[in-house]
Amino acid sequence: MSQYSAFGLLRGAFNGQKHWQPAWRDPQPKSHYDIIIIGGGGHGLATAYYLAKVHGLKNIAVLEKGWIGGGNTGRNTTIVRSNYRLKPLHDLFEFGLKMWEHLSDDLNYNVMFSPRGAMFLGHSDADMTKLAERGDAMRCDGIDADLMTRAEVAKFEPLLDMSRGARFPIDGALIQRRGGTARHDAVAWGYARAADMLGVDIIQKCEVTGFVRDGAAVVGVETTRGRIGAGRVGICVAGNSGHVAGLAGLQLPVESQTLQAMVTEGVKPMINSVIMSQSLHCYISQSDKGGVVFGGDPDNWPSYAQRGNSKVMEGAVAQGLALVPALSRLRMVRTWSGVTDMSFDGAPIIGETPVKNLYLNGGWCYGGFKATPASGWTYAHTLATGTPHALNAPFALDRFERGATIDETGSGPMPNSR
Amino acid sequence: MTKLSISMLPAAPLHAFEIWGNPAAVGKRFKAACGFALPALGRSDGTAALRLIRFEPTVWLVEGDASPLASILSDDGAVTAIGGGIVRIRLSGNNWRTVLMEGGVFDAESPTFAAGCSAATIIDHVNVRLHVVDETTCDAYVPLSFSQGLLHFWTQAADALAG
Amino acid sequence: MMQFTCPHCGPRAQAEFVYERTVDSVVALDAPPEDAMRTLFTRNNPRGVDDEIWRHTYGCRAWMVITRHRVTNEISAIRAVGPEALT
Amino acid sequence: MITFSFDGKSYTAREGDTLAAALLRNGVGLVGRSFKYHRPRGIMTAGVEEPNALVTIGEGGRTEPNTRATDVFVYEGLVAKSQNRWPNLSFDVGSVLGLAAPALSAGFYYKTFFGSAKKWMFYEYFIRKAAGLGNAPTQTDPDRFSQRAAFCDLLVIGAGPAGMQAAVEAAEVGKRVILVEQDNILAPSLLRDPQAQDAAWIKATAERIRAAGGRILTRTTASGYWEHDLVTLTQRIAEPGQIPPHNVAQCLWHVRAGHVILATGSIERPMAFAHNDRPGVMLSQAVRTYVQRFGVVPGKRAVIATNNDDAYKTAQALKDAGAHIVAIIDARPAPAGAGSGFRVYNNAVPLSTKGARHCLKSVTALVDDKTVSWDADLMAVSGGFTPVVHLHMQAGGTLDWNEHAQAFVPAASRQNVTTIGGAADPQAIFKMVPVSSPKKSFIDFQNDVTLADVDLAWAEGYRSVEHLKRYTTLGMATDQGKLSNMAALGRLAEKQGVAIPEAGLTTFRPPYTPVTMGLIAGAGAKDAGAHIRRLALYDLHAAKNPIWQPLGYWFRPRAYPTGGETLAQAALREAKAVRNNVGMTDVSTLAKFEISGPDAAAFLEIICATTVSKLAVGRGRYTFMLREDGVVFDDGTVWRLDENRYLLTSSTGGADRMATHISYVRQVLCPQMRVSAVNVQEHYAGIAVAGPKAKSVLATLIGEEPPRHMSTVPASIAGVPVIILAASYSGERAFEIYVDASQAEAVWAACETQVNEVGGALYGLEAMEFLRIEKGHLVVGGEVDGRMTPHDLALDKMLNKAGGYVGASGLARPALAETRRRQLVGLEAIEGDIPEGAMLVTQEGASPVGHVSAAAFRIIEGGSVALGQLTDGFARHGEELIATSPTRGQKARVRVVVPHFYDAAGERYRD
Repeated sequence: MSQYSAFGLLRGAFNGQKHWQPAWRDPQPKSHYDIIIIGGGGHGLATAYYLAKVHGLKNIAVLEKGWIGGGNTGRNTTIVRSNYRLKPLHDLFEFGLKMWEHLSDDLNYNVMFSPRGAMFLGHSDADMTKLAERGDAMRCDGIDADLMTRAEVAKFEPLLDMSRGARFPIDGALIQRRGGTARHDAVAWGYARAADMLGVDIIQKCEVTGFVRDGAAVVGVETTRGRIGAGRVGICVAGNSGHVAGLAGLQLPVESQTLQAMVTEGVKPMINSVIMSQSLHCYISQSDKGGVVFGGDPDNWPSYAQRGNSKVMEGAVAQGLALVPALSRLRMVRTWSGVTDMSFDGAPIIGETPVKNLYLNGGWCYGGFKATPASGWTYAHTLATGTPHALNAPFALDRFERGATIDETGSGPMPNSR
Repeated sequence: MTKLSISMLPAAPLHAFEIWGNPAAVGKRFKAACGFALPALGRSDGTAALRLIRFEPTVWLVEGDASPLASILSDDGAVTAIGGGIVRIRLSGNNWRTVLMEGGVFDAESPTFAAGCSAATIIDHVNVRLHVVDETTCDAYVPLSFSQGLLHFWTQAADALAG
Repeated sequence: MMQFTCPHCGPRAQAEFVYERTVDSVVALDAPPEDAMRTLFTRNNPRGVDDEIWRHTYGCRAWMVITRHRVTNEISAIRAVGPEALT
Repeated sequence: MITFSFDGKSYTAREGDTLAAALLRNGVGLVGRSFKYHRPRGIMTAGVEEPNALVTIGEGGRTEPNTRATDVFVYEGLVAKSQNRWPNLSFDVGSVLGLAAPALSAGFYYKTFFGSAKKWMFYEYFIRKAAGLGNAPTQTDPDRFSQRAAFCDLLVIGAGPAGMQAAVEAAEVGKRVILVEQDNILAPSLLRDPQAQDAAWIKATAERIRAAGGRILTRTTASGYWEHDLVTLTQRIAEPGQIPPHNVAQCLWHVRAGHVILATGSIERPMAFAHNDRPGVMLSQAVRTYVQRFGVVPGKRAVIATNNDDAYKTAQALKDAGAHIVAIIDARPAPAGAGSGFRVYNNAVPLSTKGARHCLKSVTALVDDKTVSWDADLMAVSGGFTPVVHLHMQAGGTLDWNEHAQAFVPAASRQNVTTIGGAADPQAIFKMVPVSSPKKSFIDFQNDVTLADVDLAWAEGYRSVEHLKRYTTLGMATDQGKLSNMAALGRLAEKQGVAIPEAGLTTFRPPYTPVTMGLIAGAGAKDAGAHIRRLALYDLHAAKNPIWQPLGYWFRPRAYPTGGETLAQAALREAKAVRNNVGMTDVSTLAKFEISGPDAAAFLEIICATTVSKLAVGRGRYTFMLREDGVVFDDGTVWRLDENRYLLTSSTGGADRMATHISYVRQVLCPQMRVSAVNVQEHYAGIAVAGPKAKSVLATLIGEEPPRHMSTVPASIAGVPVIILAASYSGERAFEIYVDASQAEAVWAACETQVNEVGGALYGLEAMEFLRIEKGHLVVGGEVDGRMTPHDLALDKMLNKAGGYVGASGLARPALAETRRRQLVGLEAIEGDIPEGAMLVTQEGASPVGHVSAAAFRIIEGGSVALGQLTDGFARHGEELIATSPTRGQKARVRVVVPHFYDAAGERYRD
């Protein structure tokens, strides 16, 4: 298979770009794999890649019910950061952020990771203290975080409303300069291509419809393309975790909710970084094509419909315009929605399940994209060795009933705000 | 079309009249004492001295002299003063219905929402309770803390619509 | 934005309602502790029909159970919850 | 005549012209540059599907970039500018990118620019500058955007003859009807193609609809079809860039309809051939629209390319307007087009165009396997018709394949929607396959996606239609793929060797056409929809010009500086007044609930984790509430006002959450209880009077002996009935006075007079924070952070031993009893001031073992003290730690102590 390079493109300029091969094969499923990953999103494909690359496993399949990267991997706001207050969270996401910094080279696929800064704005002294607390927690654990003054924020993002009379006046920000955005589709495609090169079978249009049990253990899956045996099975279908785990008779501490995002028509560069807020729930960045990407809160009620809600969208846009009034005359051109696993402490679940040979990676709420490399790495470790990696050990499924939740916002056991 | 007039009514004692049991018996006692029946949900009834507007399944908003109500309820309910937290805004004029559609989600333009009707809804993010006094008058019961903002919002909407 | 037929107020915009939790997550006050925590923390979460507790927070403030399909948003039933229904 | 300008040059237009019509009228053919290769582009369509003619309209805060020239009606003084070009439209340096096109194939950026992330950012800088289209305004929008609700029995979208007929019929049988048209006139297609109905019919029908109570909205686009037949309409009140009446530029309608009729028609398709993007190549119906509706003839020598009958009407219209029809290239075999009177070439498909100076010069076609060329300055193309099924699909409807029209048409829907007219039954066409070189055959004009890009994506394995779109960026431009979708599906089907319906289908999501962000935000753009809540006593505070502090949606006085004091100076003065004398503050925002009925105490013992039923009438106590998982989520006080009547207070920040929780427990968990729980947060304004002289101040105010600590009495101040609660948050003897908010001003004034009389002061939240930290009282959102149990906060001794409260089960979870939990501690500075929010570490460089949740100074003696959370903190009293804040470059050495720095024994509460 051809290595990707500028030289390859130049060569293509003289042959009509005819020398490129499919980025991944389209194999028939085998009768048995050592490990089956259910879900061909970024996390599942990354898991397969690290299983092959780091753990040397050869007989791996990724089963995707539709087309790879078609779920939440392709339906997010592409933000990458590790600026969490709680240690288990910032340790996991920081591990991932370090991987992002070399991911394009590692995969030989440009995932366009652009560390142009992820900023949380503060709108009061109380906000600034909370931001300092978060930054201090990160800095003490070796993660970059800096407070910015009002003047620094104004210089960094000139279109923010810096007026004192603003409803949410800007007093400063906490910036993680190593945070930024990446190209979401490229992450799925890059991992798929790299995993395929290492022999992983990526099987699209193959929906899992049930689990094959041998007593207490799972020994395979039923799919729309037949029964496939497996040594271990890893669920990796965030958004649909409840549904797939339900096929194995499991109930999860997860509720599926819709999270929508939107993008404006392309304009020349106006937003330099990723703008978030300590008091508001919207996040704004500008894509390389010039569209201003907007996200907000999830819909706050259960849904598997990949459709947005007008009122929720209006709320998110109102928040964005309160911060960046210059967006007023831009036009929203496209909306999309993902179905997210809202877990009951806002943190993911990666690890064993009560069913032998069955593992779970889910519960990512609306923070999964940025974790893709770390999620894949730790889940691969868990699946290959049968025990969690130190980084994902705190994210065990049984933590809720045990009382060891990792509740970043302290909002408790409801996936909505109460 | 007459221009809509939007104004705050003076503060008045308002009470929540809540029933938790024996509704039929309470209803009977109420009618005997007050001379009119407890209104159904979405309706009001009463006199200038005492008016009850029902916005909730078990709670009536009482406007006027609430002193006889506690004894009517006996052990089947309670009366609680709530008037300090509510501002009454009166919209009078022909197009109050049009103004209420601004920032709203409730069908105030429906012909069935007529005099003596009540409804609780959300307008411009504020929970608002509406009572149709007559075809050209609608009273809104608004939380005190949001009342200035809503008054401004309606005044602005009325001006734009009047044009 | 959906529309729910409130058992007390009739058809109203979803914006007047707040989703609170699923019926299967309601922990009775007298539930044994082990059951209580399992009930609180796990959900059926079906990709289909489920019973949900919503409140007409910006309307009549009443609580209700809405039976809804999570993909099509088809509402098959709404019933009132609370003290003895008053008419 | 209307005057407008384009790129600084002044032109005139006729009333009713779109900008596109006006530009064509003035002979302006070059209007824009494409996104990727900066290719010169003209006007292609006459509608919202326009991919090429994008301009920036308006000035200052009203600037609207990327406006389709076909979708703006010219008004006096309109200012339009071309975009995505430098230094000017006809000489654009960016067009050198076109030379590199062979290397810049679809997805090229995935295959290069490797190296570190910083290196990518270097390349990205240039890519970002080249991308985008227009410039966003930098000034604030001076206009407002309205959002309105509407309800109807029937909503008709599309006011063509079919839509108008449906609307009038329904209106006249008494239905509430709304009729919507995105153009600025009704039945615009009748101006393009005169039919049986005429202008008089339109006028009469519109009048009948209005007379029957129907509402007609023109210049209004149905942009979204949501759940349960909710449709959002975007109404242009003013044109882009135009100063609107009453400052309202647009209106967003949320229409809930009983039934929706879609009479949305269809969009003409282009054809794929080399250099099909050249200015001068237009869609056939668009050409006809310019000729018949606007009286503009876009060319003198026209070639028509078609696969259907409709384009012959264009030929006739052009001929009638004086243009010469050079040739009609008809893909259909003879005798199609015979007898039309034109020079028709059958079995003919376009191959390429040539041009000069951004104008069309000639067209080449393949006719029966032979190449034929004609000189022409206009090419009108009709590749068939794509029904506008967007709204039907947004509503969750499915589609059927119509083989005759080679198009998808609406099928079943789970919502109450019907499609009529051309959108349901498109014209038949002849199926044709592109034969020309794929490299310059554009299918997505704005994003410069060619057939070759589709082929490359296919070869590289991006074979699902979604992969194809994402890899090539097809359909991602501002025209949302209205012209490109079917061409791409056709090519994909060809590659797969299947019929189009088997190749796949993309989903349409809102919006149908791009929607202005300000309109989506509506009134919320100004304050994020988060209205400030105004205190009952706002005017009295404002008169003193305090420093305000946000708390949730409230703004409360933080301090009342006098004589040039800083915040810190004012707060310290105010706090000292409380410690030494007396202070008063506004506590109105606290959550308050009145709980009445025979079961009130039992109900409160479910809500509160402490006992309540033992309270005597007239007494109160501190209490706290747990979430169902056992974590503390709020605290406050509970007072027995009467035999069966209690007042419960809790935190301001948690007020709404607590109100919902109380209602949930009441209505869902305990429906049988005889209790009424009423939220009286806003009913009562609250005034706290605290300090050694508070008792004497109160005595003067109420004319009797004030209640002892944690007792309550009804009283009267300034003739107004009040409730006095003897409670303290500051650590001093203190009272909270609750009064009907509508009468609070008089009570506040009376209190202030008395406080001033004895030399006391007003105090704000900052002083309150100093006082409570020194005393060691908790605050929700600080020490009570949603992660701490009663044990962690040393509240466990107060738990109701009988259980039965919400959260009792949660507390039994095993991990909550394990060691290594964070626990509440006090911190005393040994060296330096303790930074609030700082991390607690055992030594430099170590991972934190806790943090500082609140920091202050001892009010009288000075010295930095703080409250914090520390792993196994209860067992670490006396230990030395470092409180470090790397983000602020601050640190302090601290000693772990008991979290009470002031009057731990509570002696100051005693009289």
